[in-house]
Amino acid sequence: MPLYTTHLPQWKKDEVGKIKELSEQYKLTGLVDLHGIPAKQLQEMRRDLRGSAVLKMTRNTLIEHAFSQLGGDISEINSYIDGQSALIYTNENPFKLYKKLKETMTKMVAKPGDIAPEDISVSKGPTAFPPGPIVGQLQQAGIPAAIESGKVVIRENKTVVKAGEEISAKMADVLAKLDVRPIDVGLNLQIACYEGTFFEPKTLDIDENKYFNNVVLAAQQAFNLSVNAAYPTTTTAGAIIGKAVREARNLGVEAAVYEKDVVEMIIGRAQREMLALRAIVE
Amino acid sequence: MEYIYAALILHSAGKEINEEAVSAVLTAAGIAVDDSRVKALIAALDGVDIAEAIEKSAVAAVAAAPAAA
Amino acid sequence: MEYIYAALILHSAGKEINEEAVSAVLTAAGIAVDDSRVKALIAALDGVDIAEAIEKSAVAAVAAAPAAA
Amino acid sequence: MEYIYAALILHSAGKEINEEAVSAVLTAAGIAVDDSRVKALIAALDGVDIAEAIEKSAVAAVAAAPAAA
Amino acid sequence: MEYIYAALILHSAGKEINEEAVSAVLTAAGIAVDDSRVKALIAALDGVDIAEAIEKSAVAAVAAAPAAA
Amino acid sequence: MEYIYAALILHSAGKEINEEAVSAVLTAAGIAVDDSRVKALIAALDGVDIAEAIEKSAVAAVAAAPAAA
Amino acid sequence: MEYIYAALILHSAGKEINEEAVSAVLTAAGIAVDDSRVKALIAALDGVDIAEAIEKSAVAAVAAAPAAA
Repeated sequence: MPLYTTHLPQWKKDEVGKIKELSEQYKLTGLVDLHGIPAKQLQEMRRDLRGSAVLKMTRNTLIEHAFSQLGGDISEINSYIDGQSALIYTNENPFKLYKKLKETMTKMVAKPGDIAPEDISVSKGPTAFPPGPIVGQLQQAGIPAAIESGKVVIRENKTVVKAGEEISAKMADVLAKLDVRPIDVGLNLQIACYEGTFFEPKTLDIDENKYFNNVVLAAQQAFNLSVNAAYPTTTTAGAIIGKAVREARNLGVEAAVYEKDVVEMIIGRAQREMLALRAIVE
Repeated sequence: MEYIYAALILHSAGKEINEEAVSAVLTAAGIAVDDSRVKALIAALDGVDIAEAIEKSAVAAVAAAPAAA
Repeated sequence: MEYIYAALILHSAGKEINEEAVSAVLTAAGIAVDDSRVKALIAALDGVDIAEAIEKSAVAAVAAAPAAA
Repeated sequence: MEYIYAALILHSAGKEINEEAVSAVLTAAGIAVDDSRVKALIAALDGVDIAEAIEKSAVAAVAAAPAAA
Repeated sequence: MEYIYAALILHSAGKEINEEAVSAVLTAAGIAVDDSRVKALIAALDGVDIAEAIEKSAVAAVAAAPAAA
Repeated sequence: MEYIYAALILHSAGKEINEEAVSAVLTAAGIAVDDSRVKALIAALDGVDIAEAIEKSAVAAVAAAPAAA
Repeated sequence: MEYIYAALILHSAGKEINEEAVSAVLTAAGIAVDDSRVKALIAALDGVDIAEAIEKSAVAAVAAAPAAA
């Protein structure tokens, strides 16, 4: 490789040097795909990341040079370069970075040829359009449009493109007019290398709800254990007392122990038994 | 109700529930016994599983609890 | 439960609930009466409004109806 | 309830529930023991499966309902 | 649960719940007292309104009742 | 509740729950360990089927409901 | 669940939940720590309101009660 790099112009050498420097400086080096992100959105995303991550946009070939030169585990990154890659650097843990990147995702209108990431539907109801050729355009795209009391309306909810299907030019045009934004655009993490360990996006995509539910479960288990083992803590003392009282009460009623605290319940039980039997015989 | 309670006393003590026994319990409680009601009770209880009826009353009551709360 | 049934028979017949009366009812049912339980029952019932206690149980029973249906 | 708690302490420790034991527990708690209440307790618990009875929340729970409402 | 029951006996008798009292009750029941459990109990009960916890248990029982059905 | 969680970690990892292990976990969490609470925990868990105890929704948990609501 | 328990020990002791602390607790429990699981935990808990989850557990326990019997 060194032989090859010597042929690089200075600015490219500087760029490769910068990439290497950042990769050594930060715990995490990641690759993100910038495909389809309009310049304005990209700027906003960069701004959102400021303070937690650095986005380095450069040519794919220079990225390859840099990691080839670095060698070792991190050079594996090269095998993930795809599309319009950029580098992202952070000291945050990769799961947090993934989450942050997910938050930068925005919904955009579709361009002709885009693949629907999910079913695309239009909703029943009035549109902002006054009557005109738009009705025909909508109808041609398969959207049930009509004119009602001087307004263009969509007559029913309809799925117009199924997930995985390509969005035609006509469809892209009317969807844009209806301001339907089916396309997720954002910094798509391709791979993250954190202190020598690689993390695939599918590993990093954690379900916070699952964690929340597990915390609920753990707290419940701890509560149950404390109460069932009668190991009182400040949190559970009241519940354990309650359990003991209920046990005493249950025993009192079940065994008909005529004590003041339970005698009314015993009366209630006798009364209910009488009513149940009476319901059968009368 | 006292006729039913009399039957329940006998049931709960494992005694046979018949006209004499029910009448005896009621009389002991100072109640003027109506023979035809006793007869009707005994006839109605024929074939009734009292233990089960009692058990059911607990279940029904339990189901009711939330409503009562 | 027979002791409480005995008390409720007396209540339902408008009689006074005391040791003798409860014992008499139980004896008439052929039950060997345990004096201490009778005493405990009378002591426990002291100050208890039986009608109210019954009413309370009725609330539960009523609520039970839909559930049981 | 202290008499019932005394029985439950003994049950929970796997000790026999008899008059002496219950009285000893109550006395240790500084309670002037009423012999007939102890006797009544022992008589009531005779033949009762305590482990099962304390789990049977049904009846007690319901009876508590109206009070709680 | 015996440690808890011991505390409840004392509460129910209007006595102060402290290490000595709880230990005395348990000892009287023939239980080899574990000092650390007594301490843990007293510490956990500090600041707990037992009367309120008892009251709540009635409400709780109602809410829990469907469990038994 | 940290003592309980310490026991749960050990249980969940299939480790023996004893005083040393619990203390080590708590210490690692930066908690000043109270020996008597650890001892009490171990004593309380003795003979307890933890897998079952954590599953068995303490009906008592209900008592927490009003507070939590 | 041990990773969750570790986090809850720290929470319950009022300590910060970070990678080092969680790893320390798990290690002390004799568990071979998986760094990426710890990282995932920390990242996930960043968006989880633990106090709310604990509060919910009390409510859930109530809802869970029927299943328990």
